[in-house]
Amino acid sequence: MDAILLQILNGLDKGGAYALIALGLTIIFGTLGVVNFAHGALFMLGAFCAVSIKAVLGLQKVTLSETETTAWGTPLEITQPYVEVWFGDLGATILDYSVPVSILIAIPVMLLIGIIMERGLIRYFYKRPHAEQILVTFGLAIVLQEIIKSIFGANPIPQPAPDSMKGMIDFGVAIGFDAGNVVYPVWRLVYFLFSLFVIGLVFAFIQFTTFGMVVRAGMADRETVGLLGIDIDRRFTIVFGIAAIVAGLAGVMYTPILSPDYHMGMDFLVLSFVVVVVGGMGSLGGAVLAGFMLGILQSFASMNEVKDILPGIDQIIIYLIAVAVLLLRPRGLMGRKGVMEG
Amino acid sequence: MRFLGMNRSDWLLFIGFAVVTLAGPIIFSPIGAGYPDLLQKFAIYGIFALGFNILFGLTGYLSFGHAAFLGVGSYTAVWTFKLLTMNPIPAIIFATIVGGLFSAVIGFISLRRTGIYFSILTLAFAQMCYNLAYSVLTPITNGETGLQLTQGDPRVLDVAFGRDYGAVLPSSDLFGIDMTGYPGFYFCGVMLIICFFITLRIFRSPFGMMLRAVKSNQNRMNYTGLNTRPYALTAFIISGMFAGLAGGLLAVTDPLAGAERMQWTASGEVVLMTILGGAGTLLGPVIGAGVIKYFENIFSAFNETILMQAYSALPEGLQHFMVTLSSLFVGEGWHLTLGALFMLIVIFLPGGLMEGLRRLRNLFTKSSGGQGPGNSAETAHSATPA
Amino acid sequence: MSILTIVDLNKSFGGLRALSNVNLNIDQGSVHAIIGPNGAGKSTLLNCFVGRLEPDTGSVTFDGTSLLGIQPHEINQLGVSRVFQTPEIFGDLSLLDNVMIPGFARRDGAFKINAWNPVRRRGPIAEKAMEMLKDVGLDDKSKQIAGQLSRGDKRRLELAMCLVQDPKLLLLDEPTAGMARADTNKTIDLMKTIAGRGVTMVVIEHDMHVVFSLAEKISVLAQGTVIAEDLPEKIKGDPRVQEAYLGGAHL
Amino acid sequence: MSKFKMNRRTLLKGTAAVGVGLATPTIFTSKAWSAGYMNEPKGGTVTFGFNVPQTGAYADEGADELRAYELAVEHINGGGDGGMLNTFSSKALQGNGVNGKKVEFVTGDTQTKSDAARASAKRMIEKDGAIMITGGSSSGVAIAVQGLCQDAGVIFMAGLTHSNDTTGKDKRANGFRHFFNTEMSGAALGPVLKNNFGTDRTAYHLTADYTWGWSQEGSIKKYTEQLGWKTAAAVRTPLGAGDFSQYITPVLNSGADVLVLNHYGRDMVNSLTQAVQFGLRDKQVNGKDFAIVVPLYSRLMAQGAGENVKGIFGSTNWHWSLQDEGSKAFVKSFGQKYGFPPSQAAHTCYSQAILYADACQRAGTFMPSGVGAALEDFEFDGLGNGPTLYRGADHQCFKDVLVVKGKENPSSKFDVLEVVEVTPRAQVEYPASMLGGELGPYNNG
Repeated sequence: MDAILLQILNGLDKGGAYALIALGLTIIFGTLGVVNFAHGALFMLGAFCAVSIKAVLGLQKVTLSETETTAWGTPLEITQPYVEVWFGDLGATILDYSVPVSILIAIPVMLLIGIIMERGLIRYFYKRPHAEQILVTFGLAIVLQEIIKSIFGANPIPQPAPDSMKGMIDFGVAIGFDAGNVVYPVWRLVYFLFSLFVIGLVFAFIQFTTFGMVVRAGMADRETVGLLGIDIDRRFTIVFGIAAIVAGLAGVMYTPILSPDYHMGMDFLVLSFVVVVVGGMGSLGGAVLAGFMLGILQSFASMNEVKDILPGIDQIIIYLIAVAVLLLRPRGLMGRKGVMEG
Repeated sequence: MRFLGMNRSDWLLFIGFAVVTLAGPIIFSPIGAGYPDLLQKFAIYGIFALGFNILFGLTGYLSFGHAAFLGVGSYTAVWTFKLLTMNPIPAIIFATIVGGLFSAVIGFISLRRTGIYFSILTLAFAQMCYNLAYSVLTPITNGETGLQLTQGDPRVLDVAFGRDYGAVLPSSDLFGIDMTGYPGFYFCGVMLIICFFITLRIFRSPFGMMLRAVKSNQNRMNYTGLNTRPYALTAFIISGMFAGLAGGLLAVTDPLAGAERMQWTASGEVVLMTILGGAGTLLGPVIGAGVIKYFENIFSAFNETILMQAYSALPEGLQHFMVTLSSLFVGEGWHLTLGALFMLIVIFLPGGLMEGLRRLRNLFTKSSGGQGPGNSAETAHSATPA
Repeated sequence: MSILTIVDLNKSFGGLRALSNVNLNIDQGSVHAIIGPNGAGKSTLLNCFVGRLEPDTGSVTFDGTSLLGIQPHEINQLGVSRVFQTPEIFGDLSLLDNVMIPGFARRDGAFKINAWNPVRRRGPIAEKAMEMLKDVGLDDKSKQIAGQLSRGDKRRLELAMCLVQDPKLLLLDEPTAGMARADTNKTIDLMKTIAGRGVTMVVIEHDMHVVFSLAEKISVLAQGTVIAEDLPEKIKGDPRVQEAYLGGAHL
Repeated sequence: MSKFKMNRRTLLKGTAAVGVGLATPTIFTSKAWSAGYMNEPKGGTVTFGFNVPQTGAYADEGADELRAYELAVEHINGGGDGGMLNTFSSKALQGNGVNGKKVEFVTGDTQTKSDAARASAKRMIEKDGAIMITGGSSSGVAIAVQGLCQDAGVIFMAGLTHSNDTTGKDKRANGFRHFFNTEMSGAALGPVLKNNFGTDRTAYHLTADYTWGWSQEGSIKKYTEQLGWKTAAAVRTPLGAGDFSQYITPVLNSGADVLVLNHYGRDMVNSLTQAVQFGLRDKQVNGKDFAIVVPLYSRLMAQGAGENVKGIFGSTNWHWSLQDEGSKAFVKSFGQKYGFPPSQAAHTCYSQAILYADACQRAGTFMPSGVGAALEDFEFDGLGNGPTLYRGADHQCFKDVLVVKGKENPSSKFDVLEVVEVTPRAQVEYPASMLGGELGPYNNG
């Protein structure tokens, strides 16, 4: 019982990440009609926003030691972050909170990246065949990740959560289990709540604003919206920017769970596509539902009890579910007819 | 003029293709690609892409799981070597058949859906194959290490014919001709030529016309009395068999089969080869395969020392600058070049490299009446891939 | 003798009754028009003939075979061809290919792997296709890509694609909609020629000029039921028809 | 047999000639088909092939390997400060190249994929005329390339490969490994674990689901169970799983008090980071402090796990903080050239290049059988691991193994590990027959 509870919890934060990436992907599908293979790269760029911001905050004042030397004979460099030199303890706190702080900066940065991508490249591909969209965005994804690699290297870069969020919550005690049996890291809870918050924001935005109304209309029938005389180009740009922000924020907040490296976008790309398709192309609710569903089922499939009966099931569960869903429900859980079937 | 039902320009195309293929070692050596392994890869991935193009280029079904058939072909071939004989003929026959069987099963299920749903289904099947081959199926696939020959393999047919390889590990040989090096390339090259011939026949046949119709308008096909699913499935199986053959040939020239051959990135690679060269064209996929393999093997090999030599004529400061700049794109940065190339091609040449060639040709032959003489099959090629 | 018999056909979408108890007989060799105001169920009816929709109850019998529960391509192979309201053609193939494909479908059936011999540009199928293109006046464009044609030409191409199959029954869904008057007249002449060859035709049409130039019999559909079925001249004066079309205001 | 082989080669030449026709005269002058041995150097230079991952997850390790190789070539050719050549017990190399020939090198990208690695190695052999292939950062690739070099008839000097199979089940005559293996990791870690955690422990294994992971799991199980430890469970995790939480949470209630992470590279970084997040490092089970063990440490990768490595035990082949003369010379030479200390991957690759060059010099030839004979049962010292034996029976180096621990108070970002114990070579030796496999004869191409 406690094992199952734990796996549900595990599924929630994983599902949160899947849902956030898939959400942006499906918005782009639905409104712009673009298959964006660079969406994983946006997630990765978000994560590297956090890395860069920590690097900037952590810019160090270097003094050469007069007495000590390194193992290879040069004088030892003594370093101290400038924020600490300037602000003392406050600086140390800012550094400690670099991941949450990154969110504030990642929003404009990702919006800018999204706008540049859309204006500079994606908009020329609205009417092009899906295969060409895939190729060009895939090329872009490779270029972006290689640029990141040449700047930051290939190894993962640790991004610890703030000290105050490193601990765990003992859920079990609250509902009658022994202490220490059902625990959940604070940061993962933060991530889950954060993802709910962002999903809620996106939904509210699309549901309750006039801008969102156009987006919804666009997802229902792209042709007609073009005829309404609305400046659809500008709105598409903003839609892409929003999708970029959502993916980027998912990346920023995920860094304490998964040390970012340049390749992480590709790893999430395939998964998020599966999530989008299982949820139903162009369906926001479907993406979120499928994200959490796959996250939780993946967690269950990884339990020893399950693996004993079906060896290797944890490796293929996501794909197995995708196949089953697509065969039983041709357009995914909540997809509509005619979207992306051509 | 017709011979075997094919007109003169098709025969010229075919003979030209065969000559270029067989003369590969000379033609490609000035650009540093005239060594056996890369030539073999050109031929093998050419076959893979040709087959993929029959599915994607003609019917428009974008499969993201074709690497699975390549991998299955390789495993089959290595097992044939281990159990039966080191002769490559049975190995490639079995590889083609098993590739076909796998594609029949996966195709039958996946073709129940169209568009991106079809793509994701094929992707899911291929990823399952890959993940299982890497881990749980290790007794059959030897997992990460890859399936290799051992001295203790039974090789019953070789034993029956008194063939003894002694204490060394055998390599595949065609009645005494070792399938490594140039002979290996010629074996693959001949296979490529045969496959090209088959593809050419399919392209020009009523069947090929039906496949183009599948891509163009399935609704109309149905109301025209044609059953689209078996056409698409046949194309899927043919391309699966090509992939199986390519996988078998990989094992013939190098008897090792690794699981990563089946990963989605490998499936993506063949998609890129096809689109890069020009989906739906005859030559495009082979050219695309060559370009990508060339980048992978030659661009990745440039290191700083080589760059320093290349720019040695420049003054030292500029030399260092140029070396630093260039090294972003070669050596460990070869992926960057590849990514940028994809973008440039799609943005400026949506029909792939073949469209570039066509534009060049039109540039030089503007006076000769533009599009007039092209028959319908030719013009169908110029349609953008969807 | 009736070639297509429809008995008590019913079809609902959700709560909406699109067809209720439709009975219809199409005589062999006749040109039968189905008219009616927008939303009367004309296209729904046609869709039930070709397997695009499955009726809730009732029967559709063509030449002694029930058309219910079988695939569109099987229905076509029985000899039923259809021209759509928005032309369904192979947009990125040449006109000649567009017409040859139905030719192959007629010769080889629903599926045949005919992958070794090249398409013969001078064989019987190509010749017949050219003939059909000539009939619809598109023979000079046979090498063009079909997607580049004007809308009217696309409709004529689609007609050629149906005719090349020598259908027993030809279903036409607003064959002249959106055409200029001159084109419409050409189409009418063409269809008269076809009718002269003994092909049974069912035409759905809004343009009364077309209907009355062609039809030998007219059924009027309103709100999912056949309210009148008679010879053209009788239909013209039928008050029920005027009521259905004009809401009686004009009376 | 050798007679048949001769015949076969003649036949081969003949077919090649027929096949290519008159058009390719180069084929007859190509090194690949000349008599003697594969790629026998004819001019004043000899070419080494450095096959390292330049793209993919191990690209940083590959880059470090490449730096080490360039340094080694510089030293062999007499450039730089000579590095470990000065401390190396064999003084055969004179700083004028090898056998009077200047060393040149070509590079290639393994992509950490067997296929790509073999293609890259083949290019170096067929096109660039490489006499020896070296490098790599994973066992699958090492075994694949080793098999290729055996077939092609060149020597393979393995880079970073830790699986037993490289010099066990899949060993080849033409292949040599300087790096240690999972068996040695287990043997070295055993006593240290006993001293630190006692004999009454229950271990829970998380194992990367591929051959190296299983090999590592087997070795650690074997040596910890000898101590009296119990194994609660050994769970296989998919390679590149990213989020390991679903595998970590069952540990909480399993009753185990030690978690063994048989992961390497990114998997190690992620699983360790996440295990610490779930509080396992600070947990108490059965009145004992919970412990995490990472059997194979890589300093480069440990940096990726940041402060999470603190206090975590593991083993490593070499570490830059070692104070013997060889290590000091190497760190100085590398650090001055590149500005940071070398990784264990760099060290093993540097050593392999030096050992190969030295063996060629001593043998007076580059012929694989001759070089191999010079390497077999070669005893040396001064390359940073103490007195070392290149065992002839399986082409595996035997040397001291380092047991390390994540440092509590690192002085720099490179200073993440501290050496807890240097396990003497005698303690990690095992009979060559134990791991099976056959070397077979040398192939000279």
